[in-house]
Amino acid sequence: MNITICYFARFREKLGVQQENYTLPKNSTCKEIKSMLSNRGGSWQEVFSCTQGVLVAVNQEMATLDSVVTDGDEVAFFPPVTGG
Amino acid sequence: MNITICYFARFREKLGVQQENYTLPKNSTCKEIKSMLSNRGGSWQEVFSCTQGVLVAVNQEMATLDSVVTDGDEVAFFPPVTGG
Amino acid sequence: MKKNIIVTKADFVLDEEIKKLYVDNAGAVVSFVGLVREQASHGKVIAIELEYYPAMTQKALEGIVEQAEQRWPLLGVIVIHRVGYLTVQEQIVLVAVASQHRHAAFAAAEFIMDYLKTQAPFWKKEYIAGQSEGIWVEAKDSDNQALAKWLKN
Amino acid sequence: MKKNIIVTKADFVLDEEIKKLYVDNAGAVVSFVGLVREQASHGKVIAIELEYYPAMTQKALEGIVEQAEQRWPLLGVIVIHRVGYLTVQEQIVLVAVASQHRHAAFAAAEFIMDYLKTQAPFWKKEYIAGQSEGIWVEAKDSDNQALAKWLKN
Repeated sequence: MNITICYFARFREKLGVQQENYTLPKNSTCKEIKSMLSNRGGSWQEVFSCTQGVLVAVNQEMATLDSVVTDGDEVAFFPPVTGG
Repeated sequence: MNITICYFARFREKLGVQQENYTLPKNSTCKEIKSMLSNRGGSWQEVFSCTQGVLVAVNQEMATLDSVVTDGDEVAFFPPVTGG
Repeated sequence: MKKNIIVTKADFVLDEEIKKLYVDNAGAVVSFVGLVREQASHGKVIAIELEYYPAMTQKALEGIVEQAEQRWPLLGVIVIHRVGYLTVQEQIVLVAVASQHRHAAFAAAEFIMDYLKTQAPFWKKEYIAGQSEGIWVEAKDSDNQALAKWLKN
Repeated sequence: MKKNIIVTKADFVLDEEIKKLYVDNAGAVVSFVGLVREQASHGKVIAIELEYYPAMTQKALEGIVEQAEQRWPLLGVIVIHRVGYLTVQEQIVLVAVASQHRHAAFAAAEFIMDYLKTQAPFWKKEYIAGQSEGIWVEAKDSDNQALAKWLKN
């Protein structure tokens, strides 16, 4: 299946990517996506091998690493928010 | 000794007096003044015979009925405040 | 600390007041505006009249603000309380507090309002539609309860 | 309920926004303004840049306001959060809440700010005097603690 992945703030800058299309097996969890991204090595590993401080949203709603992703979803990874 | 007594809001309206000069024995307490005012009868008794809802200030500072008054003081009686 | 405590008949412009608190290190400005409400338990309010004790009211407000300063690290406080005759939806009171961080600003603004409501000598009379005489507003138990929460801490 | 939730580059004028909340029964209007502070742990801030997640941020703010509406009897809420490049002392965010009585207005405004700080997708980068690169601001534990107090009730 195909999803869109977005990166924000420090992650976007470090990875040099804002958004990408991504193909992955059905019923993947956000945790599995995170792990696949980490396996790209380099700055990807730096960002995604962390066990803390990686937030995820699925279709513009806050999600958890256990959330299951379906075809066409928009998954976003970002650091803890600091607005206000 | 001589003091000034001020009345505010509902008390002022009911008593028809805003301020008066008052002569009384030395070392009187606010409680004693209240009792003397109540003894005037009529609306004075209505206002000052109440055991609750009569606040007192001495020289523009919140006081209690036990506060002792000295010559030249300004004593004010008023109902609970309702500003804001 | 910037401090501005005023009892006045005149209205205030929120922006003008608040901007006095935009000092270098202020990160949070909390303001409270109290308005004349239309609805009262005994009818529709047309206007209110606020009486005060000139010699004491200013002192009382200053004392309340000093207590707030002792409790929280504040950068500025503005208190403007109007008196006299005010119609529905008019502004009655402004309490604005600046601090580095929001918690202190929220807490101090609420503290000042809770103390003002129970300790500052103001009395409100309501003029109700269809009634020729004004009615003195009764003090509310909820205001004393609001005060009590600060005495515990 | 009057509701106005906006993410924008444009500045706001407090009076104009607040007056939208002066509805008949509003007795209390509490507003919070967040400002760009000069002082940071690592130097003097010149400006900040705010990034956001357009598709999600608006939804997140609306969700936060709905939660506040469920908790307190509110008459109106305004949330304006700016994005982009902002210099020292500029206004970043406005949260304004109207209610009949002050407690609900104070509580809801603080609730919305505490949730916004930890749940709404905004990220702040600080530009420090003498440094060419901006620095991403780290999330604060105190913000998570502020959130936790609402989860208990």
